[in-house]
Amino acid sequence: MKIGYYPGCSLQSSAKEYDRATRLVARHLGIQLHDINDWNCCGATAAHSMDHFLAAALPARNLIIAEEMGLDVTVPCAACYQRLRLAHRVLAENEETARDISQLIGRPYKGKVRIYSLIETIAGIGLEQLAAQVVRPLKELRVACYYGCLLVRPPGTGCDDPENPRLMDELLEAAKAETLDWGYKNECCGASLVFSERRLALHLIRNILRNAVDAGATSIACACPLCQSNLDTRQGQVNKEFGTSFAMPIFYFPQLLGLAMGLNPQDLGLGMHFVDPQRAIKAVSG
Amino acid sequence: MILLGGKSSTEPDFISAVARASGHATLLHCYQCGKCTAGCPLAFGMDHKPNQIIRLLQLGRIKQVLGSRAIWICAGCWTCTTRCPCGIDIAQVMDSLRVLARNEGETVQGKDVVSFNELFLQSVRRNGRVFEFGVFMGRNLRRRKPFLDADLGRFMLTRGKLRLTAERIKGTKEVRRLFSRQGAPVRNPKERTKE
Amino acid sequence: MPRIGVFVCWCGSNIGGVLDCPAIAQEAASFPGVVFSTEYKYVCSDPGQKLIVDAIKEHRLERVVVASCSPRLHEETFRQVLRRSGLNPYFLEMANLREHCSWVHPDTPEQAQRKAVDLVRRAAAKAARLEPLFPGKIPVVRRCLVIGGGIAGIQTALDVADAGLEVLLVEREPTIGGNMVKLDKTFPTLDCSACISTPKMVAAAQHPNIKLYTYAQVEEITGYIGNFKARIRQKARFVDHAKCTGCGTCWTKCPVSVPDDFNLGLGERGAIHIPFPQAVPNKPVIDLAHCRRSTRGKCGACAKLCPAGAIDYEQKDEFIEAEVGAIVVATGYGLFPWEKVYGEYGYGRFPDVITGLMFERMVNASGPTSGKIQRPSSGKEPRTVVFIQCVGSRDEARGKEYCSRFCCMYTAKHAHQVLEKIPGSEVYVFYIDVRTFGKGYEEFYRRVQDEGAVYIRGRVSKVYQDGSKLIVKGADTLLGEQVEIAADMVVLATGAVPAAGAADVARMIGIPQDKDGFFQEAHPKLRPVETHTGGVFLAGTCQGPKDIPDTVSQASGAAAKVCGLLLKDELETNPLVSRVNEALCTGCLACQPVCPYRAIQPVTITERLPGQPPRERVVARVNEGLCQGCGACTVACRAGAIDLKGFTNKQLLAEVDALCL
Amino acid sequence: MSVNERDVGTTTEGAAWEPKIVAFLCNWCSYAGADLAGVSRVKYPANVRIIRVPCSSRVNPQFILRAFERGADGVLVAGCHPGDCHYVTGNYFTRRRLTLFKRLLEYVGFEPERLKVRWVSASEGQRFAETVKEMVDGIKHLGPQKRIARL
Repeated sequence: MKIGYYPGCSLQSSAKEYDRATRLVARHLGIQLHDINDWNCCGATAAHSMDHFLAAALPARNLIIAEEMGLDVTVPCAACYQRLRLAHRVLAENEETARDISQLIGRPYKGKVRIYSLIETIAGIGLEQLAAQVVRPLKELRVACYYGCLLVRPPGTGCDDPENPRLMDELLEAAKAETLDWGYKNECCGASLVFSERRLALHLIRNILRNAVDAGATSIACACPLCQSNLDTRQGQVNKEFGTSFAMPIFYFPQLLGLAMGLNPQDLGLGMHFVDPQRAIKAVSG
Repeated sequence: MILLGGKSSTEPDFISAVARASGHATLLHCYQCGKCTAGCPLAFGMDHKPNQIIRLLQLGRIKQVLGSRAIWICAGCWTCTTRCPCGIDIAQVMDSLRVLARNEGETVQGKDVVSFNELFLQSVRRNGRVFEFGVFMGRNLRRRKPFLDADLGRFMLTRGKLRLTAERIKGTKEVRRLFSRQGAPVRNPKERTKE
Repeated sequence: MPRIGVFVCWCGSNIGGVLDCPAIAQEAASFPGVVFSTEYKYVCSDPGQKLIVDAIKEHRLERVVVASCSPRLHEETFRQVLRRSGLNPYFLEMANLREHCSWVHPDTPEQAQRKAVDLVRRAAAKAARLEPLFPGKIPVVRRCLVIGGGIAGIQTALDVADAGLEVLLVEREPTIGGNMVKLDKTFPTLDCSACISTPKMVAAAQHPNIKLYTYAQVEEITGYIGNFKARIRQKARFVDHAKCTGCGTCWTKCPVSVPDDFNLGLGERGAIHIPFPQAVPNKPVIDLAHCRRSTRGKCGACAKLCPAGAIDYEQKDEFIEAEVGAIVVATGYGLFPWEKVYGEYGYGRFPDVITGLMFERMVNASGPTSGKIQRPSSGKEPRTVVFIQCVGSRDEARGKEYCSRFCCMYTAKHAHQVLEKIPGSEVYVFYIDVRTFGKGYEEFYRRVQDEGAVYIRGRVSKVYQDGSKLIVKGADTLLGEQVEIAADMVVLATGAVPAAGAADVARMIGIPQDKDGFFQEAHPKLRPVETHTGGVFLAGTCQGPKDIPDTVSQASGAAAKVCGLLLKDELETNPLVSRVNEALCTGCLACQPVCPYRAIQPVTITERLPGQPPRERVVARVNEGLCQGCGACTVACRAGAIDLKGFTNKQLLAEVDALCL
Repeated sequence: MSVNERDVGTTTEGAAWEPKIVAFLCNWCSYAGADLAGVSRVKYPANVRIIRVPCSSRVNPQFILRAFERGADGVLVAGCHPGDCHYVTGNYFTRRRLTLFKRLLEYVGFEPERLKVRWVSASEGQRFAETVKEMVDGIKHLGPQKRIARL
C-alpha cells in the first residue's frame, strides 16, 4: 500500500519518536509512506484563531501537492489531520476561497485527495493481518486509549465516533493489550492553552490522568503530539501543582504496536519520554 | 444594565460578521439549554460561559464579548459544537471572535495568546514550517520570562527533540503569497444560505 | 333468611399465599344464612364462574358472597354471573381479601386471617339483607342544547346536526364566532382566522337541523339526562330580523358613536350596529343604553331610514321553552383582567400598552385600523415593540397559577407580524418559558427568532411612560443582567380565564367548577368531555385554556358523546338511588337542600287512612333520573324516611355489627 | 414475630389486646386509595375493617355510634378531598356533620381521638396506610374503648 505522508512540524522536533515509530511500524506492515514534497505547516494551532483565510490556505497547499503526487494522505498528528480535513471541506464548499487559494499558489485543487488519520491507515490493513504480526503480545498492559479532541471532532471531520471512539482500542486489542473503557478518552487536555493559561491546562491534564488511574490504567496511548507532550512532559508540573504523584507513561500508539511486533524499543523512541516507560515495557517483555 | 430599543446598542454589522463566519441562521436559535457550558472543559475558568457568549451575541453586546477572557480561554476542543442541539458551531464562533477581537484591537485579555500566535505565524511565514525552539524563545523574550518552562526545554534538548536551527522549505514564496491575502472573508461551510 | 353461598378465591398466591382460604371457607359455613361455602384458585376464571353457576343451581342459592379482590375490579363480572344464573344481579356482595388484606398484611398472617374472616362475615351479613334492584328505563329527547356559539359550540352543533339530531345553538352576543373570529391569523400556519371560521358560522346558521339563537341566554335548566327542559331568553334586538334584509343603511347612518366592544374599544360603532361585517346573523341590534332615541327621547333615524320597516323600538324580550336530551357547555374564555392587578404595567393608563387581543383587532385587515399596526396614542407606526408574556398566568400571587397555553404561540405570531409589517422594527419578547407543545409550533417559534425577534428570559418588572416612549424594565435572567428597553408599544399576553358568567352557568346546570372557575371534567384523562352530571358535556376553553385545534377536537368529542347518548331509544337508570318512604316522610324537606343534583322535589299526595277522610300532604320525592346515589339525603332525614338502595341503613348497620362481634 | 406484637397492650384479663377499627370509605376516593395501598403493597396494621359507602356523606352518625356500642375502639370516616367530591358537594356535608358530632362526643366525655375524619384520594394509598398506622398507634395508647356501652 502506498500513501502520502504528512508528518507535520511537531514530528520533526518535539514528537520525533512518533515519526520514528510510525515509519518503522508502517514499513513492517508493508505500508509505503511517501512524504508530501516540500510540505508546509498546516497552521495549527495559531492560524484559525488569527485568520480564517490562512487557516484554509496553509493546509490547502499540502493538499494541492498531494494531489499532484497522485496520493491520498495519512496524518499522524491529530491537529494537522483536523486542519487538513477542514481545509478540504472549505475548498469543496466555498468556491470563492478555493479560487483565491489556487490563484495564489498557481495550481488548482480538484478535491481528489482523501485524508486519513494514521489510526485509520493502520486499521485499513485489517485487524487480523495486524494480529498476525504480533510476536510479543501486550498482555500485561492495561492501556487507556486517549483520543482527545481534534481526532474525533467536529463530527463529519473526525475519524471515529466523537463520543465513544474505538479505533485505537481495536488496534491495541489486536496487539493483545487490555484496553479500558474510561470516561475521559475524548476530553480536552488543553494543549492549545498550555502557553497562555498554564494553570487551567494543568487542571485538565490532572483530570485526565486521575480518571485513567481510577479506571485502572497502567499507561495511556495517544495519537497526537500535542496530547502526548501535554500529558507526558507536564506530569511533573501537575504533581507539583496539585500534590499528586502521577507517573503514567504516555505512549504513541504506534510505539506500542511496534513493541508488539517485536521491534526494538530504542528504535521506537521509547527512551525519549519524560515519564520513564520502562516498567510498563518490562511488564510486557517479561 | 443592558439598554435596548430605539437607538439600541446592537451593531448589525458585527453580529452578521460573526454570523457569516459561524453559521448565521442558527446563532439566533440558541435557546440557552447550556449543554455547551455543561460539557466545556474550561468553563470553570471563564468569566462568561459559552452559552452566555452566545446570549450576549444575540443581544448585540459586542464590547462585553470581545472584552471577555472566555474567548481566549476556549481551547478549541469542539465539544460544544459536537453536542449543540441547535447545530450552532460554537467553537467556530469562538474562533471568529478571536479573529474579530484582534481586528478590533480588543486583545487585552488575550495578549499572551495573540503574541504566541503571531510568533508562530511569523515562523511559518519565514520558513514555511514552524520552528518550535524559535517560537518558544521568542515567547519567553516577549513575556520577559526567559526561563519559562526551562526544565522542559532542557529535557527536550537532552532527548534530541529540540531542533536548534530552523528548516526552510523550498516553497516559501508560495506560502508568503498565501499570507498576503490575510483577512479575506471565508464563509463557514456550515452556514446555511437563506435563500 | 335467604340462602347464601360463599366463594373464597385464592387469586393464585396473591390471597392464598398469605391467607388460609379453606379455613376461611370453613368458618364462613357457620355464618347465619350460609348454606354453601367453598374456595377455588381463581373464582373469576371461566371454571370459577361455572362453579358459582352450578352451586346456585345445586344449592338453590339466593345470595352470593365472593371473597376475592376489590369490587371495583370484578363486581360487574360477578353480577353477570348471577344474571346468567337467573338471580337478580344485585344479590351479590364482595369481600375484598386481596387489596385490603393479603397484599397489605403479609407480615402478620394470623391477624390477617382474623381480619379476612371478619370481612367475609360482613359481606354475608350484608348479603342476607340485599334486595332485588331493577334499573329503570327513561325515554330520550333527541335534541341537543349547545350553550355558546364560539368555535367549540359551532363545531359541536355541526357534528351533532350532521348526525341527524336537532340542535339548539344559543349565543349571548349578537353574532356567533366567539373569540376566534376576532383573531387575525392563526398560528402556526398563519391562515386567516375569519377565513376559516366564517364559513363554519354560515354553515351552522343554515344547517336544517340547527336552530340558532343569538343575543339569547339560557336562563334555566331543569330535568335530567335525556329529559332536560331549557328556558331561553331571546333578548330584544329592537330590529325585526324577519323583516330586516341586512342592507346596512341603519348602522351607517346612526348618529351615535361609542367605543366598539367587538374591537375592544379600539374603534367606534353606532348604537344600532352589527359586530363586524361578516357577522352571523348579518343583521343589526340596537344597543339601547346608547341609543339617542332611548337616552334623549328623540332621534329615530334608523326607523325613518329602514326600507324594510324592521325597526321596532317596542320589542320585548321573549322566552323559549325547549326539551332537550343532552347539553353541551361551550361558553369559552375571557381575558385576565390585568388592569385591576398590574399597577407596574400602568393599570391600563398608558394607551400604548395593549393586550394581545387588541393587537389581533389592530392587525386585522377588517379591524379598526384596517390592519395597520399603530400606537393608539398617536396613530404612528411603532419601531420598537415589546411583548410581555404570562400577564396573569403563572402568577400565584396576583394572577392565576396555571399556564394559559396559547399565549406563547400568539405572542410569537404577533412578533412575526410586527417584523413582517414594519421593516426595520425591533421586537423583544420577555418570557418565562416558551411552551410550544403543538404540531409545528416549535418550528414556528424558531422561524420568528430567525426573523429577528429577540427573546429575553425574564419577567418585566415595570413599564412607565417617559415622554413619548414606554420604558420597559426587565432582566435577562440567563445573563443575570438588568435590561431596559425604550419601546413604542407594549403588548401584554394576558392569560385566559373562564368567560364572564361561567359561575352562573355552573350553578344553573349543576356542574362543578375547578379552583380556577373552569368547568370540571369527569376525569382529567379518560373522561375529558363529560361532567359528573349525566347528559351534560363540555367543549373548548370553558373546561380549561386550549388552542383552536384542541378546542375543535374536544368539540367533536363532545358531539360524539351526545350522539352516543341521544341515538339510544331509552336510557337505563342506575338503581342504586335514594327512595322515600312516603308513609314516614313528614314533608320537612330537610333532604332537599343537601342534594347536589336537585333530585328531590316536594309532591302533594292524597293519603287515605282507614276510617279517616282522605287528606292531602306534602312529601319529598326522588327523581331517579337525577339522583346519582350519594346518600347525603339519607343522613339529613330526621324521620329516617329516605334510604339509599344498595346501601340501606339496615344493611350498613348489619355490616357494623358483623365487624364488631 | 411481627413488629406489631411488640406494641401489643394487654387488657385487664392479661390477654393480648388489639384495637378494632371500623372504617367507612367512600367508593370513589378513599376505598380506591385503600385499593391502591394494596396494589402498591404498602403495609399497615391489620386492625382496620373497611365498609364501603358511595359517599362519605352517606355515613350516618348513628352508624358510628353503633360501632362504638358494639365495641369498636376507633372509627375512621374517609372521603374525597373537599372540592374533589364525586358527588360535587357530599363531603362538605360530611365535614360539617361529623365536626359537630365529634364535638358532641367530646362534650359527653368521649375521647375524640377515637373518631377520625380524613380526606384520602384515590391516588393516596400511602396516605391511607399512614392514617391507619397513626390511628392504631393512638388508640393503643388510649387502650380499649369502654365508655359507650352496648345498649
